[in-house]
Amino acid sequence: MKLFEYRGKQLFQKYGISIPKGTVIEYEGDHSNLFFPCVLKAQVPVGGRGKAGGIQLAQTREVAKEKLAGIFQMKIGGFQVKKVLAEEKIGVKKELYLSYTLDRSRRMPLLMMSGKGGMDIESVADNLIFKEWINPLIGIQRFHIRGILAKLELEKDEEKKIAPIVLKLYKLFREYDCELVEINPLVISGDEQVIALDAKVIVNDDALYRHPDLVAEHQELTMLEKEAKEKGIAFIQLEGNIGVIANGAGLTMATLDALTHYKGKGGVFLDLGGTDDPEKVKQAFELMKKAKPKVILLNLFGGITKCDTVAKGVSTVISKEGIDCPVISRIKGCNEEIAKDILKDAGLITAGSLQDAAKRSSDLAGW
Amino acid sequence: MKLFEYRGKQLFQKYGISIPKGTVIEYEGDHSNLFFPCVLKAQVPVGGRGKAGGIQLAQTREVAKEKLAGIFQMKIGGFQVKKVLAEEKIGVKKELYLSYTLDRSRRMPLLMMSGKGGMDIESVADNLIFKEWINPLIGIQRFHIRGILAKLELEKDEEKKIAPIVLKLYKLFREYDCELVEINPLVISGDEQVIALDAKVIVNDDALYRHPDLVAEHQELTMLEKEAKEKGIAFIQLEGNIGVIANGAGLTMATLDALTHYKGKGGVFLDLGGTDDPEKVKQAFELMKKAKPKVILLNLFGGITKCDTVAKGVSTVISKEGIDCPVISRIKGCNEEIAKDILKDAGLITAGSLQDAAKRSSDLAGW
Amino acid sequence: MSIFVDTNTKVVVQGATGHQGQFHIGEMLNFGTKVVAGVTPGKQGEEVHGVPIFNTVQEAVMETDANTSLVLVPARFSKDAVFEALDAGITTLVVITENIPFHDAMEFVHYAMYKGAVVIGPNCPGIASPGKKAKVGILPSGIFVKGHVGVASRSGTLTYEIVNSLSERGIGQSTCVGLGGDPIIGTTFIDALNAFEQDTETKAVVLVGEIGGTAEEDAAEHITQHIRKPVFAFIAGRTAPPGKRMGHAGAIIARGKGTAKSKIKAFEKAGVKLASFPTEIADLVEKYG
Amino acid sequence: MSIFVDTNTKVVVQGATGHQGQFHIGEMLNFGTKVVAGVTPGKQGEEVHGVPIFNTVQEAVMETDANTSLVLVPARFSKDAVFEALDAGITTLVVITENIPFHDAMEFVHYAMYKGAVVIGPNCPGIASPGKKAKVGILPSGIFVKGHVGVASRSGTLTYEIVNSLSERGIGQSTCVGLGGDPIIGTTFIDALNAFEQDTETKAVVLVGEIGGTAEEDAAEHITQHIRKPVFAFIAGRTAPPGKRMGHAGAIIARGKGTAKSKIKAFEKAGVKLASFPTEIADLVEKYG
Repeated sequence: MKLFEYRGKQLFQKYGISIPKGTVIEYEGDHSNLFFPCVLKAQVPVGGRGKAGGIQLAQTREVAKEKLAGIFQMKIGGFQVKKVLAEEKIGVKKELYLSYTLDRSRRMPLLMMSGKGGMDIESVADNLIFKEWINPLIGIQRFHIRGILAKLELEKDEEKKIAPIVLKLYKLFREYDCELVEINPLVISGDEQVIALDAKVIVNDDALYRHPDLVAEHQELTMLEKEAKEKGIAFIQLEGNIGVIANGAGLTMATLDALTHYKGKGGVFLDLGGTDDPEKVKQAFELMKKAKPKVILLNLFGGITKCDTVAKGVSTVISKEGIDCPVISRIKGCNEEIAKDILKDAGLITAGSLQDAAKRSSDLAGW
Repeated sequence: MKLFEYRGKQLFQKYGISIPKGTVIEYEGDHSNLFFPCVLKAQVPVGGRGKAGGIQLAQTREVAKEKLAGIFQMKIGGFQVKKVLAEEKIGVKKELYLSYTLDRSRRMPLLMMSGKGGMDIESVADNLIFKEWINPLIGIQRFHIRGILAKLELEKDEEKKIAPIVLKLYKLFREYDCELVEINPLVISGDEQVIALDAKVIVNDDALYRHPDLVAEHQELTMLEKEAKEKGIAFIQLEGNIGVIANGAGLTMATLDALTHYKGKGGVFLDLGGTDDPEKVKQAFELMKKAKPKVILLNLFGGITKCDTVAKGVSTVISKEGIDCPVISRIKGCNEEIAKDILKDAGLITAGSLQDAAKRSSDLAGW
Repeated sequence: MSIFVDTNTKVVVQGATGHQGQFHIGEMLNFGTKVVAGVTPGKQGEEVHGVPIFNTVQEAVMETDANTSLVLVPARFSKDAVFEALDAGITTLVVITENIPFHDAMEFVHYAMYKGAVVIGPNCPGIASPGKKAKVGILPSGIFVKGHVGVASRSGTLTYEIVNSLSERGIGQSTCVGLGGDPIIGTTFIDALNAFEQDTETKAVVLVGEIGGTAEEDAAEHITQHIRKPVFAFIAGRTAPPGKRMGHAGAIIARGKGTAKSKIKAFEKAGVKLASFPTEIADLVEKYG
Repeated sequence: MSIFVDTNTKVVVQGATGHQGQFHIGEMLNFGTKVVAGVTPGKQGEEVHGVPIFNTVQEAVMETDANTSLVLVPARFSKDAVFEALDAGITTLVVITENIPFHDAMEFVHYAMYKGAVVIGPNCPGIASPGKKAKVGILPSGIFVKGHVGVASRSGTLTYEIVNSLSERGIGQSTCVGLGGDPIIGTTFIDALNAFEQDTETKAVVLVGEIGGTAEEDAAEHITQHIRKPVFAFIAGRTAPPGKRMGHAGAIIARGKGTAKSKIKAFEKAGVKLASFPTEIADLVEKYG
């Protein structure tokens, strides 16, 4: 779960990492706590808001009102701005980059720092990004911090002030089960304070149960994706118009890929996973219908999930509610024949192979 | 550092481990907080106080006054009673044993539990003591607790109440850098509470700097041993009358052993360690004089510690303050000849071998 | 031979008495696997399909000499279960459970290294060697045929599909190992490749990859340097947009890393033959010989 | 051969620029040891006896291929120093520092196992192999003579005395290793015995034990089962009373365990020849041949 900047900063504060003085504006007319000058920052779960005009400076209340009105109108990366963070303006002496992520290859937290803060880290040259791997059996140690800070060519005094931040951020990262915590930029201010100007915090969804203080918000999801998440269904909305249902994430992805091969474009990714519960299949299919795809492609390989279970779930929905788009199915594996019969009875088109099914779906969708 | 029972119980309380209601009596006339009936427990840093009469029940204030007067007169295991813990009497349903120690062979904390609480654990049959080793890389886990409790044949309900105590005691053990924490007995009371009736806590001296809340008291040391500790000298008072000074713990022990071989008896163990500082040698020798041995045996093997440095330190003290007991020395290694000359000038007897020195010291001490 | 499991494999199932545990103990026994024990705290003395249940893994190991554990316990108890198995001396662990917090997985993966043990998973379907009649996991038994192709995969069903199409063509498998769909897994493509390279029974290797992370890129580099056997691959997720988790926690293009394009390019450079559709793997292997 | 150190040993000294560090770098160089680097944070670019100083062990290892570390840093920084060395790829560590908290030592000893590294100490004088001109530690150089007796000891000076008396009789040493006087140490008598048993240069082993713990009893049992070379021993502390720490943190009879009597009995049962006085070891070895 990606936290909004202001929520991430609340966690920073909890761990003793300094942040700019600020206030969260919940709606356009909420000006009471404003101070001037201030920086108005749109709270959206995506990057690039600066370029999109989501960050603006206001010197007076007049200007702030006008700018807030504008920002609350914005959609950035597809997300309507619903909250704005107003912060004091910090005089910047140096900008640094500081983050912890997971290194999947080494199976360890990775600490990264750079003297080039304030820009997209992917655009910073590799030799200007310094790395320390934190073995999970020992956690962060003084030598990690000492080692990475020595490479940043800071003043001794700056090192002393930054070292505790590096330590505290690791604690936050570990204790809140984060996938990512990033401060970009971490600034040394004109008056020699070390302040986190931005906050990017992504908490591992699977560990949210350990953090009841974090209300699951999932700002980055669409309405249907949120509904699916609540129901425990892997459901993702994409740009295209063909809805794909399959069992297993890999198989679902492979089905989407097959569509692309035939110039079709997936609009929904719906993975039934390992369920063999007709009720869950029914819920999933209903969700698919709500996404209003032009064609639905059902691709099953039956194992633990039996083909007929899925077929029954699908046909129940169709017979009850009808369906206003063609459904192409490709069925293989456990109880394949029973399933095919059920689906034929429900009026579905059955294809012989994934290639065949993908081609027909793409043609029907007419992309 | 061995904590007094009442101090250990304060730590238990801090970690949420229930203890009997109680009050510490600082001197004989300190009756104001007493309640009745109560158990009066002499606070001494050694075991066996029960047999010595250091634990007594008082039903009334009258009786308590009388018994307190008695207890404050006691010396138990050589230690004058200076504090008494008065506690409520707990109705006991079951007595258990629970401890964490260091397993030196496996280099891990060892959790031990037994259904035979309340007696000296060394007298409990091995097959009634259950063990779990806690790997320091992972710390205590649920499975350790589940595993050991399953063997104790407790009621499900009792298991549920005891499990958190096992966890909390580990936390105390680890966070306070303990060598030992022991609850014997841990009782299930008549009203189904789990209560620590006793507390034995030994904190690793070398980690005391991490625990500023624990004032170094070292109740188990003699006055001279405390003085030595403050000066950073390894000094131990023993039962005999020969003072042994050597450099290195192993060599000092071996010197004591050699005395025993010749029917002598060591009265002081003084290890100069790896010092090559004449001032420290002087302090050590002064300390030795304060212990008033009948004979002093000085055994040196010079390496990093040079023989002449020690010789100089010793002769300085003797020439300044004199010495009222014979000093036998045996010198070997780096700058041996210079050292022998210095010591001969100071009137010391030099022996050719450890055996020779030990024999002559033992004869002089006339044990 | 085979990899990670063989005729000496003796399985203890952690989480044996639940619905999933009972079902898969039966399936594994039918496959021929030596399932020797189950563990469910408080159920010592019970049996599942004749397999004795113990309170602790330690007791199970002492009584049955189990050396391999199948972990089916819920996510929030999995770290504890893996630690328990490792401390009890289990040397191969197959962790089926999904939704295990990543930090938990990192800890137990490294603790397993300390113990010199192999962890397969988490969030994986397990491992099966048809020739050795050893299946530790939840893979459907019917799809396997004994043979000489080694399969290592980050996905489940997709792999069944591929294995099934191999079997339908008469191309049998030495061992099929599901590595798991999480970002943090114990056994990687590189580990599986090394094992297959050593395995005299394996003549060719099929890798089933997907978007997310750099496991395929790492594997490609490793293949160039250390693997002499032919390698075939399929990569799922060519059309996945960045920032979306495609069903698996590990299948996500994050911060510009983990695209199918980069993986395909790396494999091509390493001489790995790539399939465009899952069942095309069988065509490629057949053509190869 | 020799144990734990040899002609390939390249030493980095952690805590190189302090008084102790400077002195012992000189002594080790004089012994012939390849001291290739020192580490003191903030002193990169300096030199001690011509040995370059680095900020971190990682940089030292990258620049000099150091494989062995001598840890001389103060007790409260030692755990960090050991972790740093292990993560930098150091495979043999000699920890001289005393007064390291036991829990710190337990953690780094097990982390070293995870890394497959050898830790000698803490609270030890180090290790010396006169034949290989390799000394890592603070043992006095002058006492050693090249030869075939392996010495492993829990004490410092007492060992110098014993080694010196061997040398005076013309009995040389293959390797002399001080294991340390703490209750928690990385390399035990058993580890040293196994290494000496494998070492073709070692013909006999001398163990110098003391009261506290059961290291000698464990060793005795191990000797009976696995060690074919003759073993000689001296045990210090026969007259130590229970509950007193005899100078070393590890030399304490606690809870009825660790008496000299029990150790002597165990060694006698294992056929180990015991000396009553330190220098008597030389008599016993000489008599043996």
